[in-house]
Amino acid sequence: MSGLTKDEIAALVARDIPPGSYVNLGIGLPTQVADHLVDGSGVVLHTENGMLVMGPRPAEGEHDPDLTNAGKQPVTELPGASYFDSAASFAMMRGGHLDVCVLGAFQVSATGDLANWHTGAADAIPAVGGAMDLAIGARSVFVMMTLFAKDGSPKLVPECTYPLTGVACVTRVYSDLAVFDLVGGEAIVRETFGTTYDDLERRLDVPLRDGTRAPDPPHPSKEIR
Amino acid sequence: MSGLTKDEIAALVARDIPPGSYVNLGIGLPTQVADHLVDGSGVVLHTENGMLVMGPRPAEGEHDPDLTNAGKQPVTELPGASYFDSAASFAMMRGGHLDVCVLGAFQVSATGDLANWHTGAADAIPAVGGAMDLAIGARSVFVMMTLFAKDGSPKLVPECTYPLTGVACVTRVYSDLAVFDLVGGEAIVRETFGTTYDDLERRLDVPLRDGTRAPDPPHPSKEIR
Amino acid sequence: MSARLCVSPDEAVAEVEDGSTVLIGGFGMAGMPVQLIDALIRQGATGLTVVSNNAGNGDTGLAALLAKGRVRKMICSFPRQVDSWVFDGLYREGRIELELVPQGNLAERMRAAGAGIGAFFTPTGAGTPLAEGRETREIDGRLHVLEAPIRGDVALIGAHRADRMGNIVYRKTARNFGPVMATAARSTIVQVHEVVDIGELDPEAVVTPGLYVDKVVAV
Amino acid sequence: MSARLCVSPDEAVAEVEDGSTVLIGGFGMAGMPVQLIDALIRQGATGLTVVSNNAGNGDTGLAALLAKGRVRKMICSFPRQVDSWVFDGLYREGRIELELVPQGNLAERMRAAGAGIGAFFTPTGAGTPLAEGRETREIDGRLHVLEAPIRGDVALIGAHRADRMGNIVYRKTARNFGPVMATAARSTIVQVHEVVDIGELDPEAVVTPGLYVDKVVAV
Repeated sequence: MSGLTKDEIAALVARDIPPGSYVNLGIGLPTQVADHLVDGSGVVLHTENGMLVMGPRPAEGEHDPDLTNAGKQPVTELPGASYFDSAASFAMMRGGHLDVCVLGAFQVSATGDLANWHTGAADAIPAVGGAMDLAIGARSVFVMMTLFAKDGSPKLVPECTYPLTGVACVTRVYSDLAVFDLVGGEAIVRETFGTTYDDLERRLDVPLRDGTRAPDPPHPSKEIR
Repeated sequence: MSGLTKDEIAALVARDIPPGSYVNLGIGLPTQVADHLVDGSGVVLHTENGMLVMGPRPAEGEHDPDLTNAGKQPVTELPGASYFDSAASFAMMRGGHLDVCVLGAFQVSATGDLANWHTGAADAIPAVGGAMDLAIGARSVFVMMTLFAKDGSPKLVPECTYPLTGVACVTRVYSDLAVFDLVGGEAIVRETFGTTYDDLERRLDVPLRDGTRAPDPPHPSKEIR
Repeated sequence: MSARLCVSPDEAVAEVEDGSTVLIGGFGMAGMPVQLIDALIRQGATGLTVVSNNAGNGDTGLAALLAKGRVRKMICSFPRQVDSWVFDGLYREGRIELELVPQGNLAERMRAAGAGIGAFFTPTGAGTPLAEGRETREIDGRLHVLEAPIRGDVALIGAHRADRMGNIVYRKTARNFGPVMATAARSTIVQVHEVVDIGELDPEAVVTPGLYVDKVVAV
Repeated sequence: MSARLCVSPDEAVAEVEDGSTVLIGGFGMAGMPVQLIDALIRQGATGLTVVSNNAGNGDTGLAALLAKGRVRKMICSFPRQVDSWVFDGLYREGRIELELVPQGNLAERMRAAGAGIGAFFTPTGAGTPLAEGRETREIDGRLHVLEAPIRGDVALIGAHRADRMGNIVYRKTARNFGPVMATAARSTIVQVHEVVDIGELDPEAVVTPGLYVDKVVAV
């Protein structure tokens, strides 16, 4: 039994982003989703440091220090781009204008609570960035994570034990072993990888429902405005 | 005994605006102040429909329908101009970034309350525009008005009887008969025109103080931030 | 979702429903989306609440919509103008409701709707009849009034140029309420003088990014 | 009042006082006003509260100011980075206070300061430790937190070009916090790559009007 690699998870997320969507990819793992977006899908990338229609990493030697993504990595500008200040950028996010954001997570609860900014460890230096704004703002919040931590404990949980990023905000979880839609306090298993619904039910302590035989996974989203 | 004409009041206001100030001139009478601003004073005009460094009325036949002042009259653009939307324009006003605004008034109270948007008459169609934002936002709020209404009643009053525009916001009143600084509930008479302090004291029902022998009138302003 | 290029103002406004709240840009005639309003008149939606700085000038644009009796309520800052006879007549006859809002609150309340602000405290209007009945609070020694967002079902905006992604630039003081209304409506429809190819607008000078724009039509 | 053109960063920061709240632009190094910060280090002001998105990178700019022990408190959203060793060390030794603010609240609280908003309700952070102790309210079925403005005594901003009136344009994502910080400080100081004559900036593309700018210096 083996699940998806991180890159395969990223490909899955990219597949499920509707054409023409405005999307923010969180720093770290979610950034990899960009590599799998098909040309011509019309998916537009937003970066919270103030840009729409962000392009890929520049060629070697063509780094512009004034053009970075939220992870401070060099990026490029595609035709149709626009720049704006941080207040305008976050107004966009907080006002519900992004179709999808993709975030990493330490834990997600079955009710959609997200914990991804702080382990709560006493000596950790806390840093939140734009995670709380994305969590409450985007119409659909997708989480990418491994389903189990290194110590074997599940990361999809009845209630988060790590400090929260947002309450009832995650709509879908992409993991190495399964894709879950979070609806009404239940985790609906949409697809499994190298495992089965029954196995997941044994290993997870959250209300599960078997949705693997449903046709096309819908794209759940909060109605923000 | 004869006081100043409206144009002479406008000239007086223009004289007292410190060089380099950012200024908003209200619609109607205050607009005339612009005609008396000396070239090279560096006074910059703001119009709340979204422009700084506004210039005078264009030459005949050069009207641009996309370039008007707050009174919807055609204006021009001077070098150094900038355009912005209404939210940004009012943020400027409300955030205390204008040095001076000049407004007309139906009544001003000795404590600086302003009434200039509505007579309260039952059949009047009320219209407020940006008056309430300017009243509370500009560092110095100058009022231009005749000191007495057509029926002979004073317009500088103990308490406004017309609906208010703003509370304790007017810092100075320019009238045909005198200039008043409003400080701590008193009206300090700075200059008189065709009348005397004693005469004003007889005709007005507000706490007056004689400041006509003070040297240079200072420029009172609220500390907004 | 990406903006759609429409062939006519009529196509652009086809989905406006009766009873909608319609945000209409413009300060007087500068920035007024006249062709979209004319199409809305032909389309027939009625019982509308219109949010706009003024309440129409002369007999065209917003004034023409009012004259057809399609507007139940105006939310605006400055209805009374030298040429606002259509509104004046309806108001005096009690045939239209008026909510008068200080211009800065009008702009800021729509910004709040677009920016996900639930409510905000402002000193504008404190102690005046326009704040009557509203929650107040003293902050830093100054009386503030709590103001709520104004959301639109539709925004109709007059702008200068768009590219095919819906990025928008305006011209001079015709910009006014366009950018903030574009953020505050569920569906934003923009008429422009010209649609240009993607890449022709300066990314540093785009005022309304395409993200806020649902439909664009050249007039 | 009109902006003043300074001959050096040292002249520009000469009046910063001990104990000031200093807003410092930049997202990482993009938009970081390094020359102004270096001048501030030479000037010597101490006991500062610094508001900036990050808490310094490497050993230059904000990190150098921190290393000198001039900063009592950081208000920021993302102090922990791969190269934030100066801040990390001070924090672990308990030699600097940290107020962590979600990045959108950081921007919006400064906007509120600049725009005369007394306080605002936002859903960001509701139900999380960063909203602990704050007033909350349910609006339209959603929990909101009341947030207060963040004002600066001084703002130090890195931008691209200025004209002699202090109108400012930025470059690409180096714009970030500059425009909002310019509105939120009593004194706004901007370093630019180039000062141009009045009239050379496109009035449609000015991002920070000169009204917000007190001092400009070319570096």
